[in-house]
This record gives sequence, C-alpha cells and structure tokens, in this order.
Amino acid sequence: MTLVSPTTSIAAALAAVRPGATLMVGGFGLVGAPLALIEGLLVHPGARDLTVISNNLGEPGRGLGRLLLDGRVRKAVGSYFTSNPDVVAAYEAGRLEVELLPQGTLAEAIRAGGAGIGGFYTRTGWGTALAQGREERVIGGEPHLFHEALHADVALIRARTADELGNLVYSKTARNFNPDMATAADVVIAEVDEVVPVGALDPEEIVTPHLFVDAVVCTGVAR
Amino acid sequence: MTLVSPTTSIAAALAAVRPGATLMVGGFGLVGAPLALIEGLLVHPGARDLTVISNNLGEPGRGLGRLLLDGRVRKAVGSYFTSNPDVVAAYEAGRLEVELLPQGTLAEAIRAGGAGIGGFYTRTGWGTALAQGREERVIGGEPHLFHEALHADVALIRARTADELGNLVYSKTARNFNPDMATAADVVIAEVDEVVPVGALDPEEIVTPHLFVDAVVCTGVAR
Amino acid sequence: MTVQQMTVQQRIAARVAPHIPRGAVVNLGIGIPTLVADHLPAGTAHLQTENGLLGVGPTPGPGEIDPDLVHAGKLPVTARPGASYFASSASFGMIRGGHVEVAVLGALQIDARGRIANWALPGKPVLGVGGAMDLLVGARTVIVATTHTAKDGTPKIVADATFPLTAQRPVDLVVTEAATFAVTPGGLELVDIADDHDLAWIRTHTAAPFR
Amino acid sequence: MTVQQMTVQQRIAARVAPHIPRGAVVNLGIGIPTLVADHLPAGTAHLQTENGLLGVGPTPGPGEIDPDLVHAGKLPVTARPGASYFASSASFGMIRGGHVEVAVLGALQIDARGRIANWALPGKPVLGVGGAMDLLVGARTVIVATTHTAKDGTPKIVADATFPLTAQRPVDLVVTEAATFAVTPGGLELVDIADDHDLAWIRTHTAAPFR
Repeated sequence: MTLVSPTTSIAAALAAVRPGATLMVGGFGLVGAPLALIEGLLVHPGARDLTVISNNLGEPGRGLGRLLLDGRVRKAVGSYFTSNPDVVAAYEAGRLEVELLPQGTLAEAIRAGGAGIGGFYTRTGWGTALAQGREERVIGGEPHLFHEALHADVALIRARTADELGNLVYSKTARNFNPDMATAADVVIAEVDEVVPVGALDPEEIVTPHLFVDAVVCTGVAR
Repeated sequence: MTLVSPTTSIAAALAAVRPGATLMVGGFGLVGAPLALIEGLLVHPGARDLTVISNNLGEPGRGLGRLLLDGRVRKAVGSYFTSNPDVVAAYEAGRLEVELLPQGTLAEAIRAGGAGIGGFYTRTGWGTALAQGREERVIGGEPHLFHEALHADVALIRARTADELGNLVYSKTARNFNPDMATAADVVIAEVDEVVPVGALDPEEIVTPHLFVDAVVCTGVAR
Repeated sequence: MTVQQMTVQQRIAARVAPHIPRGAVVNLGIGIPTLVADHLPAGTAHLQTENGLLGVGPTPGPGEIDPDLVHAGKLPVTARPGASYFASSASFGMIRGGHVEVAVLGALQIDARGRIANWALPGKPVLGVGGAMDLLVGARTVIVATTHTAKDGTPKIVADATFPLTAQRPVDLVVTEAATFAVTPGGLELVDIADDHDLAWIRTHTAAPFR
Repeated sequence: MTVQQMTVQQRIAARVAPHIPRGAVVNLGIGIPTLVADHLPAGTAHLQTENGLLGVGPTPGPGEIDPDLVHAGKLPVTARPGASYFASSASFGMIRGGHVEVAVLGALQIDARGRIANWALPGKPVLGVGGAMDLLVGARTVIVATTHTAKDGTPKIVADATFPLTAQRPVDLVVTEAATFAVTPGGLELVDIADDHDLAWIRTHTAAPFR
C-alpha cells in the first residue's frame, strides 16, 4: 500500500535502505534526479556499501556525486560516468567498482526487471569491448547480446505530481529513467513537487500507476 | 513521414497491404479494434493469404471475424480465439493455422519487435503445453521460456485522436494492444475519431509519438 | 440477500472476499472471480484488469455504458477516481513483475500440489489461453475460486490433473462453496468448512489427499 | 556569417545539413552533430533526443531556461509544438527499433570499412558509453560529422582503428570540413570535396584507402 502524505518524512521513507542495498536512482545527470532523497541518504546511517544503478553518478559534489564522495557507494551500474571526474578517480583508486552498459541496454534491463522479464537480446554492443563475457545469439540473421534484467531493493525517483494514491506524472525530460525504475525495485520512493487529491490526474495521462509506488515524499519546492 | 489528413482514404492507406502480408491488428475483442480499416480490407484485393497477429480474431461476423469468413486469413497469432466459434471451425477444417501465445507473451513479443529487442525470456508458460519446442533457461533460479520478437509488415490500429503530425492518444481500455503494435510494423495505419492541429495535444500525454505512425485515417465517427 | 438465497457462485465469491487484504491490488479472472468485487467493501481493493485498467469500478447502469471501457471478460465496467489506463505490454509487465498482489482465478481442476488447470480441455484444440498463465506466475498470491465439483458432480480437486496445467506454480488458497484449502509445501490443508457443509461431504467430494 | 567566418565545427555541420531528408526524425549526437540543428531550415526535421523528447526546439534565451528540459548533452533546449516526452526505455526502443531515420554522430576514428570509434580511448578506463552504441545499431542512416584530423593533425580516417569500435555496423556517410565519403560495400568513396580543400590535401590527411 502506498504511503502518501505531503508530510511523509524523508527519513521515514528511507528506512527501507539497508547497508549493502542495491538502489536505483532516477535522473539523467541531475535532471529528474531525486535530490532531496539523495541528501536524505547522506544522513541515513543505513546508506552504506551501496550498489547504485543510475545512468550517471551525479556531478562533482552534486546529487549522487555527494554520496560517492561520502564513501557510501561500493559499485555503480550505469552508462556514462566520465562526466564526473570523481567517479574516474574513485575507480582508478580501486574504491569503486563500475559496470558499464550502453544506455539503451541499461534502460531495457531496468524495464525488464520491472516487467518480470528474465533477460533479453539486443544488437547493441555486439562486436565491441562491452560484449566481453556476454553470450551471443543470432536472431533473424543478426548477432545479439544477452542481458539479464536488473532489479533493486529500493528505487529513489523523482516526479512532478503525485495524487494521494501514489499515481505519478513527470515533468518534461525529467521523466527519463524514473518511470522504468519505479517498476523495478522492492520499495519505490518518489520525491514530488506536489500531491493532489485522488481524481485530480487524468487517467489517460498517468505515467506511473500507484501500484508501483510505496512512498511519496513531497518537497513542495516547485522548480 | 506521416500521411495525416482528415481526408486520407482508407483505400489509399491500405495499399500497403499485399497478398501474403503479416498484419498486426489492435483491439481486445472489438474494443479498440480498427473496424473501418478492417472493413476496408474486405474490399482490398491485396488483402489475402494474410497472417494476422491480434489478441483475438474478432467475433462471429464482426471485426476480424468478417475477414476470416471471407477467407482472407491464412494464419492467426494471438492469445484467445475460443470466443469466436468461426475460428475453431476454420482451424478444425484445416483452413486456418493458429499460433497461440499467453496474452502477456504476445504483448511483450510485439513490444520487443518494436523496440529492437531480438527476443526475451519469460516464466509464463513454462511447464505447460505451450512450452513445447521452446528453449528453456534458468535465470535467477527460475525456469524461463525464450520467445522471439514479433514484427509485421503493416499494423492497423485504432486511437481516439491524432494531431496533424500523427501523434496519438487513446480512449480508456480501447488502448490495449494498439500502442505496442504502433511500434512493431513497417507501415502503421491509425484509424482515429478526430484529427486536431499540431500543438493541441499535451506533450506529456501523447502515448504514441508521431515517428511510429505512417498514415492516419479519420473516421469522424465519435463513439 | 441471505447466504441461503445467494447462488453457489455468489457464495463462493463471498467466501473469497475476506482473504483480500484491504488496499490490495487485485486481478479478478472471468466467471466466479469477477463476482468477488460485489463482496468487497467499497473502495477497499484496487482492481486491475489485464486489458489495461487499474481502478475498475462497479458495473455501469444501462445508460452509462462506454464501449471503450470493459474488463478482461469484455463486459462494460466503470473506472474509479484515481484509475489509470495503460497498454497491454505495460499491463502484463505489472502482472509478471509481481506488482499485482492477489489474483483470483477460476479452475477446471486443482491437483494435490495446488497446481491448477483452467485453460484447456484434453483432446480439444488449444485455441485460447488469455492472461491466465501470466497471472498464475506473476501475482504474488493466487486464490482459486471454484465450485467444489464439476457440473457432473465429479471432484475438481484431484490427485493428478487430467487437464493441461496452467502453470507449475501452485496457487496459495483454494476456495469452494464447501471448503477452503491452503496450499502448503506438504500439500492441501483444509482450513475452513462452510456452515452448510461437513467434513464427510468434503471427503467424499475431494479426490486429492488433504490434512 | 559567411562560410569563411564560420568555425570549422560550424562548417562541418553546414555540410551535413543537406543530407538530412525533409521531415526526417533525426538524433544529433553531442558536439559537432548538435550544431547541425542550426543549419536545418526551421521545422524541416523532427529532432529526437535519447533522454526522452521528440521535437527538440531551439536553444532557449537566458530567461527561458527550464531545468527539466535538456537534450542528451544535458544542455537546455525547448520543445516544439507537437513534441512528446517519454521514458528512457521507450526512447531507446525508438532508437534500436529503427524508428529514428538519421543519427548524426561524432567520431574519434573511422576505419576503412566505415566503422567508427567514438566512445573510449585505448588504455584508459572504460567509464562512459551513453547512447552511442544504440544509435549506431538502431538508426536507419548514420552520418558521421567530424573534423578530418585529430587535434594533433593525425588522420581520423584510418585503415584500421586503434581506438575501440562503437559497433561493427558501418556508418553511411562521413562528413568532414574537407570531404564527404560514402561508405559502400567496397569501402570509402569520396563523393564531395569542400571548396576550400583539394584532393591532394585529402590524400595527405586520410590514412584509409578511398576511391
């Protein structure tokens, strides 16, 4: 059942994050990233030894970049870490394990995890350095690579608006990985700008139906 | 480029359907089925020896059921044909080949075809009569079945509203297979109730972006 | 309407209702399972239908029917406030992905391990499966709602199914007009007998071992 | 602005623009490819960006920046009328599924078969790939927009790539400030020489065979 209230505290919602947990964190860089929840992780003692599945690991000292600098991240799974030099430094110092996936494969593996699909084949990456160790299969005459689905213990996402059931709509390109991640974790926590009454969202427009969402934190900060 | 005009004729749009073609046809039973396009097939000489991918094959004498009675369908791929006795009769008489998939596997295979995914693994159907001849694979300790993606030459779909670029929104549960099929065919023809100017649809609400749509036929019959 | 006045189908549905947790997301199969909705206190469950709606409401009145708004049995429904519509692939993503908490399904047979057959008849062409297999592997809890015996009076709960199984996954609970069985690793466990039935009747009409 | 006043990057972008069919759905990579937008007649192409927008409009003025509206290079953009937003999985479904007609990508190297390297440097940790591999396998036509030589003056078009390839799929067209090569089954074919360059320069600065 969704815990939706404009007053659900970040600390209460983040209690689901345990040491060693695998987190999915929405956002494309900082756009659509749940920045208040990420800040909450910095003061949550359970947030350590984390595996973070996210397209990037924030920017230097911002978003997930802060979590990295605070030594909370053991492993990062994503598609583009080079924009944050701190990630490169942590990796080269042996403080961070990195699993790199093409962005489309990352998104698809998250969607698969949420949709009960065990794994899938994509042409992307075949014949490249990222194909190493991956099973190949020819389908329709074209070589594909196998990828298993990704799943997380907790997903931290950001949306524009929730209704009181936990239905979510997003804002422009801040949508990105958030709806996919909302499907692929045992516990899904959404940070939103506003909470509206049930029935205020058009049923045709809801992107994330409430059955995916476990808790909603309203930051009340319109951007 | 999308051919969108309130006056695009059904005949012009259906010219893409050639003998022996594989069609995807949207709808769950008759709900969300492109009934005007299906009627158009009945007077289109190219519509014969067809393979039809659709959840059902209409109802007796209605929707795709008419196409079947008219002898245009060679093979049906779907999940539930028993509600139309004509399908059972045609199958038993050896006039119709049938490939039966669980409904979720059908939907996923169509989505995979549209998304450039070669194939996928699902737990659905493992250990049942529908697993016959299918590759098995244990993922995460659970047995899965492999399915290849589905693709069609032409998809006939139904939406509520198109804008003049071909962006589509649907009506309630008449959405069903239509958005998936819109992605998975070489030529996608949408039957809609109304065409509105570009910009009239909320960008957050568009379900099928116009790049998937090749032609829009406006029936102008609001239901 | 007293319990005595209800049809056997309605009595079974009424016996399922208390097993639905408040606030749960529930998918109701065609037939007896659909009737469970009538026995749930209004608004206590979120009904999902695999043709693409979360938040199924009551059956519409004759003048309120919307041909674009049906459940998986293709009959008209309404949508409750807070409802949402989605495509088939997304709907089955919810189901297979474990986001539907309870599925209530009908059955032709239930075997001693709690596996069910509900989609095909032996010796008949296999031409319809729908969403049954997906619901059975995907829903977190599966409840079977079925008459205790077939129309010819033979037991539906059998040692070995003679009809094709819908999945290898056992269901969690079997509810009939006479009894409720929990499915445990050790087999079927009788957890409830209906007021108008007794253990002797259940023993006579159940062809699988149970405790 | 005359051609002479344009930066080399702008000159390359201008040379790419005539190869974009009117009405095409186009994805522009980071760097020089992004500049191609400035050289397309307004509204003649539908720009898709893989972070979830079809219908990218011009760069906003300073007071019009929306932090929730960026392109794949994470810089602010606007949305045109008729635009739509979608999730990452849907966006890459479009790309891998062949629904993007043209991708314009940058390159570090192009080999004699028209395969490109544009995501990693040899001997460096491999920590970023983004959407490059998906675009390269998925877009129906791929155009490379690149300077003819690296910053140190060495040819980018080489017989064999020393940088890791982005895909085995060859691109269709290679456009530099000096030349345009079509990629054919037989290798690179010089189809155009820029007005301010000549064949001798191209021969000297191209390390792969071409016709």
